[in-house]
Amino acid sequence: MSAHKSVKDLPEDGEKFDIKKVSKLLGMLFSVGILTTIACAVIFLNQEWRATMAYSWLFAFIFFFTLALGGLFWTLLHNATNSGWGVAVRRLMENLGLMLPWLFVFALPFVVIPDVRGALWEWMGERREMISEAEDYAASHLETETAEWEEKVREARARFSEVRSGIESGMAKATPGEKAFLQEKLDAETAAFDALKSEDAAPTVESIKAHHMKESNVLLYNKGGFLNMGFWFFRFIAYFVILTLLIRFLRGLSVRQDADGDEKRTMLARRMSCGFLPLFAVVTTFAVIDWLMCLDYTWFSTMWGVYLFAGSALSSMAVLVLVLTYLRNLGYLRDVVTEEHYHIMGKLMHAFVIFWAYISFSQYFLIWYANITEETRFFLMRNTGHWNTVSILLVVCHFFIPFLALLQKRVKTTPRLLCAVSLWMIAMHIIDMYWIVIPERGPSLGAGVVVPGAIFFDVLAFTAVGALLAYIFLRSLGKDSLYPCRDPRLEESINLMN
Amino acid sequence: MPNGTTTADEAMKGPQGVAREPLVLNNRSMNWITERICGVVENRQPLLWWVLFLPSLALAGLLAFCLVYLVSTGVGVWGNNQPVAWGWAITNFVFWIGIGHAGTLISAILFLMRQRWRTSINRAAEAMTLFAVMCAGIFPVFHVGRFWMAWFLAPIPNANAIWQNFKSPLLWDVFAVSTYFIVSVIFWYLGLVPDLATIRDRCKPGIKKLLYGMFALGWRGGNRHWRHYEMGYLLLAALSTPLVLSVHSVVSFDFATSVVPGWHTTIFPPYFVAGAIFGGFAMVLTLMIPARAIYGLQDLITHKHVDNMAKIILLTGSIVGYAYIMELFIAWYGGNKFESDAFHMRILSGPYTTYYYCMFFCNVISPQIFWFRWARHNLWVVMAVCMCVNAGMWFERFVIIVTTLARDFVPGAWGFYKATWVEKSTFLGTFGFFLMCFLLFLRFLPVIAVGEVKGVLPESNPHHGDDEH
Amino acid sequence: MGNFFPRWSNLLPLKLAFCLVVLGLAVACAMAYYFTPKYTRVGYMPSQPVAFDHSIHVTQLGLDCRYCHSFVEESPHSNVPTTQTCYNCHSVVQKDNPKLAPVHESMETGEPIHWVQIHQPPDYVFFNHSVHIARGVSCQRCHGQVDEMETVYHAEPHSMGWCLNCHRAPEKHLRPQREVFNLTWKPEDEDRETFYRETADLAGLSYEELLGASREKFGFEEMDEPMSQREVGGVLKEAWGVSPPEGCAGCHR
Amino acid sequence: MNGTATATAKPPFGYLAEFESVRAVYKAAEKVRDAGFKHWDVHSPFPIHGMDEAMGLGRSVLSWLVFFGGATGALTAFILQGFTQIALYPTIVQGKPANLNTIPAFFPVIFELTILFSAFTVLFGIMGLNQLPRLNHPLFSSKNFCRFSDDGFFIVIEGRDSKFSKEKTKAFLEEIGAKEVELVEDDA
Repeated sequence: MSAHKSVKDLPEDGEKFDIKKVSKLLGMLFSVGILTTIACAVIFLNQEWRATMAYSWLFAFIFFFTLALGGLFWTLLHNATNSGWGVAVRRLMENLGLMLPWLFVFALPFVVIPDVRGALWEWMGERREMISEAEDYAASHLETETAEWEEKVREARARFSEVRSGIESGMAKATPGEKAFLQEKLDAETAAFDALKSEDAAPTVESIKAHHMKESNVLLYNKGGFLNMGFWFFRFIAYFVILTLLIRFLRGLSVRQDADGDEKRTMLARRMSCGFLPLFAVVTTFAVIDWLMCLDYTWFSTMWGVYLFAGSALSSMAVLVLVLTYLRNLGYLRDVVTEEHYHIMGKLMHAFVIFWAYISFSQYFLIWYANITEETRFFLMRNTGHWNTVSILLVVCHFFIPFLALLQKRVKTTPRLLCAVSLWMIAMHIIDMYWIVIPERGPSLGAGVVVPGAIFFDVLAFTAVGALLAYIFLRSLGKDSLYPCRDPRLEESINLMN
Repeated sequence: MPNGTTTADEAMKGPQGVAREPLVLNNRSMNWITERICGVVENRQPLLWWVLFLPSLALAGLLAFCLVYLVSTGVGVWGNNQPVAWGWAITNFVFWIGIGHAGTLISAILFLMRQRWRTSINRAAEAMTLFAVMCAGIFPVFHVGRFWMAWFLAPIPNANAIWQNFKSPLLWDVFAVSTYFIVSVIFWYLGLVPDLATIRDRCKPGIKKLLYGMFALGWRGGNRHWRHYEMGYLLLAALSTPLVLSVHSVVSFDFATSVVPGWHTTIFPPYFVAGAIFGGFAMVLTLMIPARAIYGLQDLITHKHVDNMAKIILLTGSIVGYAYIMELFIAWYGGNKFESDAFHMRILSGPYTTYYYCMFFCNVISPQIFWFRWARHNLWVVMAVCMCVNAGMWFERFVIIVTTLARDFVPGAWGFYKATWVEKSTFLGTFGFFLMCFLLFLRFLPVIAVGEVKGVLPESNPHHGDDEH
Repeated sequence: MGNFFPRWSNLLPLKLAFCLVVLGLAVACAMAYYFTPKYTRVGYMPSQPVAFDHSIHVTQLGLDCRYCHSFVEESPHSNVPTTQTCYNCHSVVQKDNPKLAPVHESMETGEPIHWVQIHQPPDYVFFNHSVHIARGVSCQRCHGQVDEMETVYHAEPHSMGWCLNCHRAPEKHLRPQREVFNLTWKPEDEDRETFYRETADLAGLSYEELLGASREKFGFEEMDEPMSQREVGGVLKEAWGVSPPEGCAGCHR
Repeated sequence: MNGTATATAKPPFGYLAEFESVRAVYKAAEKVRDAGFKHWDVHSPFPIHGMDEAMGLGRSVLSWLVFFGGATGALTAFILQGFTQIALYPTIVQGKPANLNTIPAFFPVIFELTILFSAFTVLFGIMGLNQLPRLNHPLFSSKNFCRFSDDGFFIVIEGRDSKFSKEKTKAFLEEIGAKEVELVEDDA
């Protein structure tokens, strides 16, 4: 049992990460990142490889996006729950979240290059085709359809006058009861005829178009309110704007507190984080719906957002553990972070290992059990052939092995062991993301189950995004103190006892 | 940790700045805590106890009558029939099972998260859990019709040479609910042992001492015992946490594994769990706010507790809201005609649209008032929202079960369901039974975990005062 | 102040737990034996209004089952003979035997004899005698060695598990249809050639084909080796395409 | 209450020393540990954080017992379901085959039984490791001791400890800050 530590014993301005210490690593990351990015750009320029590369890029992008998203989530959660333990590591969470604005840069290929997004999200091309085809059809068929309609009205008029005269003659000798019945019949016939001949029923370009689109692809037509290019672009930008605002606001508060130590900033961060959480939930859900679920626009699952969130929180906690250990090995944060912090981070990882398993099992299980055609496609693709090996691997290695490992207290409190588990978790998250994105590639591009040789693209894209982001992340670590040095809860955090 | 003389009035105003609030107000001593909590059991009950107990007893009698009437006359006295074969019975089952989730949640999850404010409310919440699960169990057992055959659900060899269908969600339910009940009893009882010892040590020799002494197992509070006890308690908490999640997930499987529109959706398990916690916390507050006033426990169950629980209600209510919205979105987005029709029927054109709006208002809109501190600190507002939530969660189950069954695939098979007086009285009767059990619990067992509350006092830290020199 | 509980109370819980375990096991064993149809039904032997002796009528006199239970082949229910059936013989034979007094009385008054029903499936079970008879399930399989009974009693449990035993493995019980009413039939008595010639027709195969297939399956070499129940039942099951229902709806409709 | 005649022949159960506060009993426990006593215990109304280290006790073995209890539960459920659904009563319902490919459907029950068996192991594990229920104990004959469940903090050094001596131990307990030291006879 160690003695009570006081904040007074800590350096007043916190610890600053000296990036010169790691300049070699930074240089390496930068050069590797730039080289691989150029290689990726070259591939993107090649018409033939562009579509294949698009999937590689999405896989790389989404992996790092979920990590950064997790950084934001932990920051929000820490503030919102008024938590004390995590103050010492909160700056790391904020720094991880701060990668979100940068990720927009890496998302640019999806916005800028039409072929890239077209290859990934087939609904875009199909929708464009559907609309143009319907327009052509409407333009060429307006006359014939109008003629047909006029013919129909003519026929109906003849029939109607016949019916009317028949009814009227019948009325003359009808009993009052029969009269009422005949009147009713006449009214109905009149209404039907009026509806047919009214201006609204006349075929227009719009009505023919809509009808034709419905005929050619009812699913895509019905989803048009969500799956259309204008709204898609708007959402794409909105996600990044919102996420950037959230993380910059919270980190800004935190950094300003480093200077003045104002308690009110903690209170404000807490209040705002509570309000931000719903926003975060909505953005996360729809971002992954847009980018991953819509890889096949016919498939859907209400659990999708939660599933991605679970993996995101889990793997970003693993990243935090690794970064923390790295910094401690370099000599930082030694007085602030203890094994007790590792213990809690380990426990949170354990909780999210279980949560991830719970969510993914529920999603798989319900779809497997009900066995409805429109839902099973996703798992049919991934639970047959070689992808099934990956699926089973995920079950065993993403859940059972880390679950059993983290069951022991020793693993959670020993930084070395916890780092091993974290590395394992990140590897599994890579496989998880790969398993979500890549199986769609072969069938979508009409190249069988797997596009041969494409794995090199995947590795290349992953290296490019990873190296550059790591470079930016390490540099951003050096900007401010590595822990919120004037947070009123810092003393509580460094004296953490489990 | 600053701990001046915070009084209830000051606590009303909420925390000043970032300082941590004390969990026990007015600097109470350990002896005061023992006296106050054990006093509830040892002293004469206040008049209000009898005023509440007698009607509860009467309602419990009504429950017994309804069940006897049901069994003696036949299940036809309930309103369920084709196509709505589940009706109120299963609505009530899911409702009560949901209520029963907060207790173990408070005990287990908050314990794991080192949320020490749980100590003042966990005992009562666990007791509530048990009684709620008992109430829940009544419905499926009698719903099977020939309830004396209910033992067929147990996987034991019998002369029929057949086995249960382990692929059926209903059988999982049997396992989940009975496991949950047993584990909750163990958890509750284990927590009670040291407190029973406290009462035992205060009793004069006699029948009371005999009973409390027997159930206290001869507890002596030695650290060599506490060591295993604490580990066991921690393990039970760790086991109960996924158990709580699993129970309502399995209940949700009853619906979600089917292909019925409005039932089959992948978000059901976490959505049901959040809803259960939501409803359970509302019920805990509904019971504890009056109880703390009647027995003068304001220093132990403080505004901080109410405030925290209100926040959990806000959080879980919002998660439930998220699920409602996702369901609607995917029903539209998924493009399945039957699914979108089912939701169209729920919110626009079906016979039960009012229920949907009641549900949405009670569960999603009403808790949003808890964004404001004044609302969380006004007990009347808190009580009002809790009542809303209690009702809203019942509506939710009704909406899920009845609207879907009344309007499934083929219009020719559509129907309308109306509960009979027997169903309504049975449901009312379970409230009587529930309250009766709870009042008896207040009368005979320590309503707050005596030992655990002492453990959160500042002077219970062996290093308390180490710095002051 | 001394201890409230006496010293002997320390071991009491263990003793109680031990007793409870023993008691529980005893109750479980007792229920497993006494509360099952094996115990509650088997051996039920009510005394009938007329002391009808099956062993005399069947074994000594060689009456066929169907002489009295005449509709068993066509009907779901196996009928109990009317008084007239008895009178076919007993108007002449043993006319004055005092044991037959109720029969005479019944004949005079027209009031049927109140036979006590022994085998009675519950009303939620649909059991059809004719289909079982038609597919080679002998009377003796369900009712025991009635031909040797002086007073008929419940010989088999007739529990659901007992039904399922046969439904799950019918080959253990089937016999050629001509032998259904032969309560003393044994598979060893069966003549292989006759059996296969008959069964080949049922199976829609030629005699040689069926024999060849069976020889491979059941491994007999000489035609005059005695047949086993496995062989007889197995071949018949294939030939008839017997697949008894095992789901609930098979019997509980 | 009785036990006056035999008490002289038997060794005493031990000394019961009362302490003022949690802090005092914690400090005292560290000293008793350092003095090398084996058969002694700290009695308090609630578990004192860090007392295991102060007494020099290791981690409880209960977690291992529960791990194996849980594993037994999982195995039981797996065998029960596999055996009944695949071997004894294979019916094809819900469009699911009667073989091991149905294993996802067995997960809920496997999970529940794991928890159930673990919970029982916890309960009986605690009772077994602590040798409870034990309704009669020499300590209960001390009038003072019953305050352990209210606000009393006690250290008990038992007579069977090899380092125990009637005079020295009493002096030792008073030296480490006991408010009151009482000799408890093994009468009952």
